[in-house]
Amino acid sequence: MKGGIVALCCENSGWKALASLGDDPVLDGVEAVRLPCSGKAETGMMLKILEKGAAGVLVLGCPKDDCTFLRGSARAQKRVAVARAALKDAGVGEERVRMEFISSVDTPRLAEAIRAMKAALEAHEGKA
Amino acid sequence: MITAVRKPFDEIRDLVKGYDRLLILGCGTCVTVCMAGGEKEVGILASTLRLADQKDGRSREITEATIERQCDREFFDAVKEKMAAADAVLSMACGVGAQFCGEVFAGKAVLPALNTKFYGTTEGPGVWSARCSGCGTCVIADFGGICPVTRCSKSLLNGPCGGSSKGKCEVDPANIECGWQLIHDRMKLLGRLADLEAVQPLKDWSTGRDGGPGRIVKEDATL
Amino acid sequence: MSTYIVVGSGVAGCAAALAFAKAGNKVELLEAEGRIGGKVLSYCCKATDSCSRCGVCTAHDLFAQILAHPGVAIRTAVDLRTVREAGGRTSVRVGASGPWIDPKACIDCGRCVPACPSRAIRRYARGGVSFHHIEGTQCADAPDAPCPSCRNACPTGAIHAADPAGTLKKADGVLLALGHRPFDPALKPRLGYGRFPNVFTGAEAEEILSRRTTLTRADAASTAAPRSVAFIQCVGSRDPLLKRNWCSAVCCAYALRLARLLAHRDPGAEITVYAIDVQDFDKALTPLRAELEAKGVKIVRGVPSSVDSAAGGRLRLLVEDPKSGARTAEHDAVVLSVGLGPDPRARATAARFGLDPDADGFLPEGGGGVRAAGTCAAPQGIPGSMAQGRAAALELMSGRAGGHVGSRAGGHG
Amino acid sequence: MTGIFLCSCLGEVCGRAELEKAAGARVFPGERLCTPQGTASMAVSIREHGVDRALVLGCAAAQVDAVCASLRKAACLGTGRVRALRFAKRGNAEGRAASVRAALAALDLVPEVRTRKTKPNREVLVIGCGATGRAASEALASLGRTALMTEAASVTDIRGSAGRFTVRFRNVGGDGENARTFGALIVAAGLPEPDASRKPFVPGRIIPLADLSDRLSGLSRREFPASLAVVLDMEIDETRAGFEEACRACLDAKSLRPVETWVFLHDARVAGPGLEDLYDRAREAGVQFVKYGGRIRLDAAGSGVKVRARDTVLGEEVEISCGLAAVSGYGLATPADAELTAMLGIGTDALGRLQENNIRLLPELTGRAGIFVAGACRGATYGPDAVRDARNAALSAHELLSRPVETELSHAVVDGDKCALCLTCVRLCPFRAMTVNAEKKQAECVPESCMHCGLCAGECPNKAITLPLWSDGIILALSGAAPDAASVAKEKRP
Repeated sequence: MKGGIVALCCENSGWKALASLGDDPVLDGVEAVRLPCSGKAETGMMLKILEKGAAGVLVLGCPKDDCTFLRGSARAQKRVAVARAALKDAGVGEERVRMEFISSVDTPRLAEAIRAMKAALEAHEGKA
Repeated sequence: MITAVRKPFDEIRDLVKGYDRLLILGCGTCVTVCMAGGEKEVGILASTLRLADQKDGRSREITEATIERQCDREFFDAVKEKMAAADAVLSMACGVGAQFCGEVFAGKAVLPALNTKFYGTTEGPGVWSARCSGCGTCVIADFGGICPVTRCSKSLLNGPCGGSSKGKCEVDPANIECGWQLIHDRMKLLGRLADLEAVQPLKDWSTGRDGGPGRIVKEDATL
Repeated sequence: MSTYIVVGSGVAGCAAALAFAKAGNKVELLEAEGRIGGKVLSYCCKATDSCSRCGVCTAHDLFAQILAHPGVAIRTAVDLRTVREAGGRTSVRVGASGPWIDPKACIDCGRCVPACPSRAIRRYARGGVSFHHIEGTQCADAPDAPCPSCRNACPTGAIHAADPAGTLKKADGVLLALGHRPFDPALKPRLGYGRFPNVFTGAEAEEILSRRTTLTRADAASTAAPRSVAFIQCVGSRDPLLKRNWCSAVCCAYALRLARLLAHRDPGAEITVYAIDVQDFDKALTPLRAELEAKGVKIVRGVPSSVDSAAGGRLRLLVEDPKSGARTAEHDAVVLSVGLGPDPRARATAARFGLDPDADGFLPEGGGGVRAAGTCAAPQGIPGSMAQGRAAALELMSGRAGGHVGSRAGGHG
Repeated sequence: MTGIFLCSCLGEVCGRAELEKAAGARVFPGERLCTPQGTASMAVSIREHGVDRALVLGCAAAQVDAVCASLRKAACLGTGRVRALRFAKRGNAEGRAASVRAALAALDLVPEVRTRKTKPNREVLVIGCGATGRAASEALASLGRTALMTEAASVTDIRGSAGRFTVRFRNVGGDGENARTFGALIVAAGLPEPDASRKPFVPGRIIPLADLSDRLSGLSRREFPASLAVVLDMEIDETRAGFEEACRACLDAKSLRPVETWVFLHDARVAGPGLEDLYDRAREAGVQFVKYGGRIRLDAAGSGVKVRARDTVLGEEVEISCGLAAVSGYGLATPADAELTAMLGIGTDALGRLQENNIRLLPELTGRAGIFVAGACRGATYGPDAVRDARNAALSAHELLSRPVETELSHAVVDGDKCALCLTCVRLCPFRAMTVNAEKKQAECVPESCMHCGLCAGECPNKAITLPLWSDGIILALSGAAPDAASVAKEKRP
């Protein structure tokens, strides 16, 4: 997988779940960026990160009704949808941006989500 | 405000096919409010184009800028150098701004990125709907403050067409309220239902678009 | 500035300790086990894309606040030597039943793990909380043969030796948050727990799903998720015969939330909840039940009386159907939603503080300088226990100082 | 000047000279930097060398957040002025150097952040004079805090933020208004009574459950109904409160007169101390419980009331007729009153009651600091839960007001030139922190209400809003997307 995955993590959920993964090999090639809330992740930011050569952007937000800022992850979901539509338009494949709702204590599902994204990116790269 | 929506990406990509140095110019007023052409949308369109170029192996320089308004000459000064450096400008302003940009920079290829829609209002976050068609002779006073020309799909002035059901217009029952239902309810509310009996005279459409492109001169304001 | 003792570091105890500390008081948090946090550390997150409000993540945030707050001192592996009450103040001699690690001083560097000869040191890291703790049963340290290897390896002196004699602690108020003991389904052998590997208790299901994403035992042949799962409610609850005639309140909560999670993860799965009465454990119970119905989770009235083996390693449940008499249903896995009950050790500890349990064995909320909160006082969920812990802390702080604690405690908060 | 603190247990990150060259920073090697002694030694170096930005490089186990927090306090550096990076044993020098460069670029953009302390108003307003409101006032008094109780109807306007709310009331006489300021608000406004004249009620025949006991005690022997039906779970799932009320009402009725009684419900809600015993006592006294599924049909035909429903235990349709029927009002009446909700500016849950059903708010918090809710108005109708809510709300109000309200001035900043006043941020902010500054004709953030979540900055169509500690430049730098610090540092500092 050319370039790494940039994980835009809400500091209340994704960031803590990532921290508890410690140096699990699933985190190889994953660059974590800490945000106050997934609602701070903007569509333009996601596309710019991809432009700079990242293979994928994984936005990690709190599950609905678990968000410290009440609507953050719901906004992030909409912005990821716009980013995916833009990638589809550009013919670059929408799986390069993905949104996952992972709470701070759901370590196994985070590992599974990262594995799923890496597999999707490799599959896409095989095709492209 | 003037509302607009972005053109489909494939259409935009074809428009800018031949140009190697492209400036995407946003407008900070109406189209920002209706989320079509502000700095955020400029960033998204620019990144999408660059990603598409990367995929096609096409080298192209795409710069971004957003000015206050594209319908006033002086605001373009802020982007003079970027304009000069670009082969073409993809204007994310409404139709007014896109055309005026072409006038201010005569000889520069200016391409529209948006489809301008209507004079509208924000019904709620993310939802805009038309209120006026600029016919040049406002008649809403006779209809309780609701414009039949705009709100009725067939612009009927003397009563409904009868095709509405449950207050929705037959043209698009899901989204369009029947203009005349609105007028009826409002007039009833105002206790002026009887006034609708009056026959509306033939409308002089020449005051609007049908009278040719509009022009206003306010003598005291000319320098 | 008063001093409070909190016995038990589960969610109720920690919520009370934080409330005391935030009001400017000093808190001694005493935990009998080797690690703080209680049973919540083994519960899983039951969110799909939307949270089911179980409270496991907010519990971890609470533990993180406790670990960071200077006003709270924590002692684990605590053995209460003596308890005396005199003139409104309680003095407790606090011993340590074995070597213990202070989670506040532990910097999670892990040097003690290889140093321990009997591999007794574990690490817990989840939800923004991470610390090491000693597994008492595994540790080879003995009064006559002390083993200092982990203490010598620790760079920050976070590991303390066993302390049979104990040190004296005085407090203006005591909060007992002694927790509960889940019902042991061995007392209802016809439900097949222990006989069949694919019969889980609710607590086991939570523990498994907090480590893996599928409900399978660690040593199971295949890690594929069971296609058909049954939840049996009221196991050890509302059971006059076993003198457990109370509703444990949490089993409907975790069973329906786990059912929703399993149905979301495997839309093809057939999930059935056999219940008597679904309890109101969530503000949005009606939309939650509608969502379960939409996801194909069936809630069947009536609890199976027995679980036996069926072909292909599946399980056959005997269900009383009012119309046709008994009928059977087959599933790949069964979760026994065991309820909560009083912990006998808690009853002994409470007696030393002068609190006598009620007929069912739960502790009264108490009065004067000793209060009880959490699942030792009544069966309840995580948010409820936290709220009761804070409310009990308020009672102790206000009751103790006759109402003017507000200005004093707030003076230099 | 930026200081890079290299922990000894990390060994070689990448060439020390290479680090210093990369960012014009000074490298300070140190021993076990994640321990209190390590933090103290870093603080000393920071003071001695006038370091204003610190980057700590530690091993994978280092508690990144704790180290940053303690170093910030020890060396009194501003928020965001300390960053820490953890390096796993694996990982190549080139990757680590890139991460160090990214972190330094981000550090370079962090502005000076001041904090503002305001003395909070010490009085608390309790809206609602029911049992929950009284419990909250008593709890506040026991904490030595004065509380004013008022009815929701008399409140006309609420403005301000935590520590300083200005509330306007209708004068008692009804003419004119008066205003007072409070430090915190506890809302215990309960749920409105159902309208006994509208469906499904028929005056005298089908009445609200709450009126049942009074109505029965007022009847003579002749007027007393021979049979009585109580209906729960009609619109939404009942709570323990409704179940307890139904059982007690039937037992009371049987104590007055021999009367046949039914309770129609979806489930027996017994998850509370003593409720199982109450359920047993009711059944022993002869109350018949029918656990129905789906819709229930009541019609006041002739002199009696006909009740039809499907019994899920027997699996068949059941129809009875009784002299009097009582339906629980829970879920029938419109929930929290919209006007009060709008004034408070807080969210409601899926069933329209105060407080969004978000686990981080339970039990007494709302989206807005300084505004708490308790009891039935948020859906907690069961007595013991409501009292517990009240005590939690009182304690939270006390915690808020017992020390100065400290506001970190790293709130969202609106660039007036770019703001088109499209009001997106004002509508979106869950904490009502974004307002319109009429003089400056732009949106503006109220520092005390801002929770630094960045939703507004993420949504602004003209990117006019920046969160100083999380600007685009900092995020791009942290995501390794910015080639070098120089190009990013050029960005306009707010």
